[in-house]
Amino acid sequence: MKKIAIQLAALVFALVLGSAMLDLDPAPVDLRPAVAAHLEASGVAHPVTAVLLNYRGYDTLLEVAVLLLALFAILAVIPDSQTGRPTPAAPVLQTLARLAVPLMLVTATFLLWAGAFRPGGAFQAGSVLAAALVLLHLTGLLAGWPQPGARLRWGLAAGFLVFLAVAAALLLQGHLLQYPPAWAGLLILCIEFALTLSLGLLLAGLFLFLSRDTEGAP
Amino acid sequence: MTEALLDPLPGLILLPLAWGIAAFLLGPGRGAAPAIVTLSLQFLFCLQLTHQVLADGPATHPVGGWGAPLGIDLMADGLATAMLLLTQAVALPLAVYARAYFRPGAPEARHFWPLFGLLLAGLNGLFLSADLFNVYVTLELVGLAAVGLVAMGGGAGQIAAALRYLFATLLGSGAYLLGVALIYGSYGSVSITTLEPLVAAHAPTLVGLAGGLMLLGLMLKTALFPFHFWLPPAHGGAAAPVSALLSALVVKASFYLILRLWLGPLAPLSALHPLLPWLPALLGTAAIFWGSWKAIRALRLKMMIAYSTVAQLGYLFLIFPLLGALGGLQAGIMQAFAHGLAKAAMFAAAGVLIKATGQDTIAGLAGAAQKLPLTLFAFGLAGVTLMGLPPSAGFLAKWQLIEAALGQDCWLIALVALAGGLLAAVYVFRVLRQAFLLTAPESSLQPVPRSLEWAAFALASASVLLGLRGVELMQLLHVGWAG
Amino acid sequence: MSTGLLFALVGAALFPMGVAGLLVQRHLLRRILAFNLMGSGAFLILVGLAQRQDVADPVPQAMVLTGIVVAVAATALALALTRRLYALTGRLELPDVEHD
Amino acid sequence: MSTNEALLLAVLASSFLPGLVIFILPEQQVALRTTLNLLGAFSKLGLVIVLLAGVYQDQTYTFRHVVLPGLELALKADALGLLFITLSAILWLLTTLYAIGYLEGAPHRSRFFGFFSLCVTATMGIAMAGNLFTFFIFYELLTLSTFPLVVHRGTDKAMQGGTVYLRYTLFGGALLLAGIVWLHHLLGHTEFAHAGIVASLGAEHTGSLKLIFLLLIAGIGVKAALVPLHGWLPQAMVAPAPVSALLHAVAVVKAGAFGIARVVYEVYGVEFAQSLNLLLPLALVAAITILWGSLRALFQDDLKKRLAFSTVSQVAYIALGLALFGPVATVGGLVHQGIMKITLFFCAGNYAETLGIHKVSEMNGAGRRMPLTTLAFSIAALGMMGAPFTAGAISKAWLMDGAEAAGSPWAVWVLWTSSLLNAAYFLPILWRAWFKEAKTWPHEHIPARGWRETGWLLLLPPLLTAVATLAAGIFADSSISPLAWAQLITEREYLTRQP
Repeated sequence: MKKIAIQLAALVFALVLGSAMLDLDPAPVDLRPAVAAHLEASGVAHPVTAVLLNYRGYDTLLEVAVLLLALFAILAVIPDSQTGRPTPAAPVLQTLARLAVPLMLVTATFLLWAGAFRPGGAFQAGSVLAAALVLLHLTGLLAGWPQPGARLRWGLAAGFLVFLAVAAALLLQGHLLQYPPAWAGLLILCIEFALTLSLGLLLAGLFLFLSRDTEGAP
Repeated sequence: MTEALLDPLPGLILLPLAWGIAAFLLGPGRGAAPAIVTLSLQFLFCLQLTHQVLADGPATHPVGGWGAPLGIDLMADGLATAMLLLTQAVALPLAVYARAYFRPGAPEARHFWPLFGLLLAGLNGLFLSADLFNVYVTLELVGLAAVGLVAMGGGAGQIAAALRYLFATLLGSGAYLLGVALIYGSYGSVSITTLEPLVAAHAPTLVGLAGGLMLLGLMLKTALFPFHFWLPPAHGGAAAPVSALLSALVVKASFYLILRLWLGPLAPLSALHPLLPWLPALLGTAAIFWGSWKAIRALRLKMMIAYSTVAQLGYLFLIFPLLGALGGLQAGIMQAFAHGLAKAAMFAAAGVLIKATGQDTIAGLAGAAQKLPLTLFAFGLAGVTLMGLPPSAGFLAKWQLIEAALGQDCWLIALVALAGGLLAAVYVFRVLRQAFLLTAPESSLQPVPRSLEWAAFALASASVLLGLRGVELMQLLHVGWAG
Repeated sequence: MSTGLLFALVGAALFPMGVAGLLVQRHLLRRILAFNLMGSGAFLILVGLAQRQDVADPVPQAMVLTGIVVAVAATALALALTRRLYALTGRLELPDVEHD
Repeated sequence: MSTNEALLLAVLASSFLPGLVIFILPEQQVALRTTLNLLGAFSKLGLVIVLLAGVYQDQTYTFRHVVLPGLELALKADALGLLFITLSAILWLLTTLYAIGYLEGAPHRSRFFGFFSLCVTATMGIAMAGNLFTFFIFYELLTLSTFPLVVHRGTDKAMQGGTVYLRYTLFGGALLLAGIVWLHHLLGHTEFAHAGIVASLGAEHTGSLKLIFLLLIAGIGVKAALVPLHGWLPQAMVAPAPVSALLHAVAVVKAGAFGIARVVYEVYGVEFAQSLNLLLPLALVAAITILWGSLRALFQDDLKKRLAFSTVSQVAYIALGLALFGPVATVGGLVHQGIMKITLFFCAGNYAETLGIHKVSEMNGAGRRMPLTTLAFSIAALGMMGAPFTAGAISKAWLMDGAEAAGSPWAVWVLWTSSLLNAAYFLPILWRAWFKEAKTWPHEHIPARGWRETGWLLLLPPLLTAVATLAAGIFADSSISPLAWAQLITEREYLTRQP
């Protein structure tokens, strides 16, 4: 009964929402001209990247913090378990993985570099990096991670640290994350590079830290 | 040049991010000292900001130097500054408390400090943000940090509570996000200052829908009755410092947003129908009675306090029909301060009692209370604030609420406020009377660090002392008040 | 009808489905999926509605990228907690709220 | 801050600060605790004497502190307040001595004396409050700090008594708060002023003002134990004797009576209250309380309960006087009754502590075993009946005169009836104590030593107050008697408005 009521309400809501969308005037504010006008000064050629790392770079800073936060929360929950290496996969798969990983690294580098002027960037590059690590793990070539040691912690935090340091240092310009146009490109590249590494580790970590957790019910 | 480094607006966001991440780098269980030092600095920043806002009016900081609507603005008016002040004032003593509470190397506290740091960054960022989408990111930062803190203990009950909390908070922020999407679609901007005149000029149905979604989502996150189901297990089940943080601050963050939207961009919508403001007030009333009733019936101490939070949050929503005048807002914020400080103190005191006796039942306190007079005193003072008895911030809040209600001919609200105070007395005295019962001297009490007791006491005293001097806080709320 | 608006309408269908799923389903994995459905709906609306004249707008696109990462983080946390709960209790459902 | 402002705060601090320190003192620190207690009590008495001298020379003492915009904490020392302050300060000193003797070796003494000091602070605050807001703050503080004393023993019965006490007082507090905020909303302030402050409001507020009066009197009436709000007082008698003596005979109930005085004289003003027809109902309630309390006292076997119902009845004398005949009769009564009632409670405590006597029926022969205590008891009891040469005679005479002058013969009738009832419930006690044969006592704790029938700390306070009872009666004409001070109050503040 309750189920049906909820589903009915959802349906009604969808219809109301959809019909309200249909009679909508054009938006009074259009940010596209502003985005284009300042693209020169933003340090990157691709508008989405410009929004992501310059105009609304503050959002991105906090978003990386959210990702780190999820990792902290996961680390806080998982127990210290001892088992390490997963069962190795079939040799064919392992060979394929060994072949794929270098290619993925190249792809990640390309995506990072491409972000400045076409779709791509740190997040995409980082995900490919993470996928490579997960692939290695699934084929039994990389052990699941225990609670991180100092080196891994620095690796996980590096991207955020660089971002935070740049943001703080740019306060000297007068405002948080206010890139000087001349330096914007270089600084954003630095941030993206560090972010790619850390995001790769972070996203992989979301998988690999969990893989040690005991399976099944006690 | 260096002046910019001392600007409190970005400072209040960067500092907690920095110490949060530093704590992570230092390793599991570490990071208390940098946290406490930096928190003191944040507190000073806050005082400076208060001074600045009182002297020069609202402060803004365009991040990236772009300015809204292209960039994101940070903005501190009186309301935001007040919330920041409350946040740092509660967080600092709780940091001292948590440092003593978690044994070094305790597995359940491995990542408390990083989570705490990011939680505070999220809260400060949320209060300062003048951009609806940025608010969404801070909202998630706060929500996920809170869930992580609840889950931190690692027990099955805590994990289940954390999951329930997670789903609730995700549903809430999802509804909020959809609202933001609809608003961006309608107006092409998410900057609060840009939106205000636009909504006033023209609000299509879709915006009304957006407003409803955002408010509903935020009410779920504030645990307003009947959306409170997730709160008691989460707040009642977490470690004491965590419960204190969540009850005192986290639920206030989404309440603040409701207020900010209601008074800001959604003001033209909330004025559409005279009965609209009565809806939150009605739910608030129900929350007061239901929460108090459950608190009166609770067997476990922390459950009792958690249900009391449900009830006390109800008062915050009583002010909505009164927001036509500044008095209503002042009453609400005074109540937020009173409850924030007192509830933090009460959870802290409960943590001491539970640590000492090793059990979490109200009946089991009888022996402990007599051995820990300072803690009991802190609990009592916090209780005085919750009951709204003088002298305390809770009393001033009740006074202001009743007076604002009488001023606008809302008799019912005055009656509810009075009745709620009496109900609070019932559950507070249920605990306090344990202290006076005749019991065999309990010898098996665990020793507790003194700093735990003093931190609880400091918070409780603050909630009482604010009741003797609320002028500055009230003046602060004048700044940026549009009505 | 423009492609953008079509996206938005699909979003308008997905979001309520996600919400209903979150409320109705009891299996935790289904609820996590439902949450992602809900998120996707919101993202589609965010991008689609802004581009209903079929001119690309980079601002909502960037916002959605941010939103996706946030959703990934939340999903990861939810999955981790679900696994933990399963390891501890052997169940993939939340217990009923205890009435204490 | 001027000296005059500081003096008011010092009066509060002289009990508040020792109280705080005593809370954190370990139980075994008897000497230090006693020193602090006495230091506080003596310094308060000293400060009060300075205040008295100042007020006599027409100095003004005020202290103001802004709490919220438009809301001020205000303290002042006027003649009316000082009467109450002086009474409380003196009786606090005596009761502290008594309590030190009474609680020797009992558990939780730090807690006891800590809250005891807070109570006194709250009482002082009530007496010095300059507006209703301040009055309410201290009024609720008194509720909060007396609860731990009522339940001090921790028995089930004590807990029950405490719960009943809280139920009445917190509910009363809520009514009072509603009335005060309402008034503040109408007027913008709640300052006490000699002619009252509400008369300036227009006729359209008459209905509201009547309702506010009801709320205020009902709220304060709980503490003044007006029927039907008196139910807590007999229940609260489970408290240790010093608590019953100071708090339930003096501080709490008199705070209620004092509050009624402030509301009638300084918020509404007698004439205005009269014009709203508010005083006659108050007088009727008071009259009912007088008779009901006396009647119930007649049937109590428990000694403290009999005294409690007697208190219910006696406090209403003050309310009756306030409503009908102006301050002298009533204000003097505040002091006289306080002294006599505390004597009775001290003595009741002595009987219980020394011989284990809790009931009237166990009193046979107590006078021979404890002659000094019984002598003090007899003096106070006779005073209560209004016997000549006691303070009670003076109060009653003034009340009767007032009743005649006010043209309320029914009030005279009420007063006579009550006197007869007083005699009916006190005389049997005296008869049993002096003239009946002794049997064995329920539980003898303290053996007689030489002329001393009990510990000297227990014996001294009732003897002193009994002497004071006589002195106030015999030297009523002297310039330092309570009565003289009451006349001063009248001359200064109410002369123009005396009916």
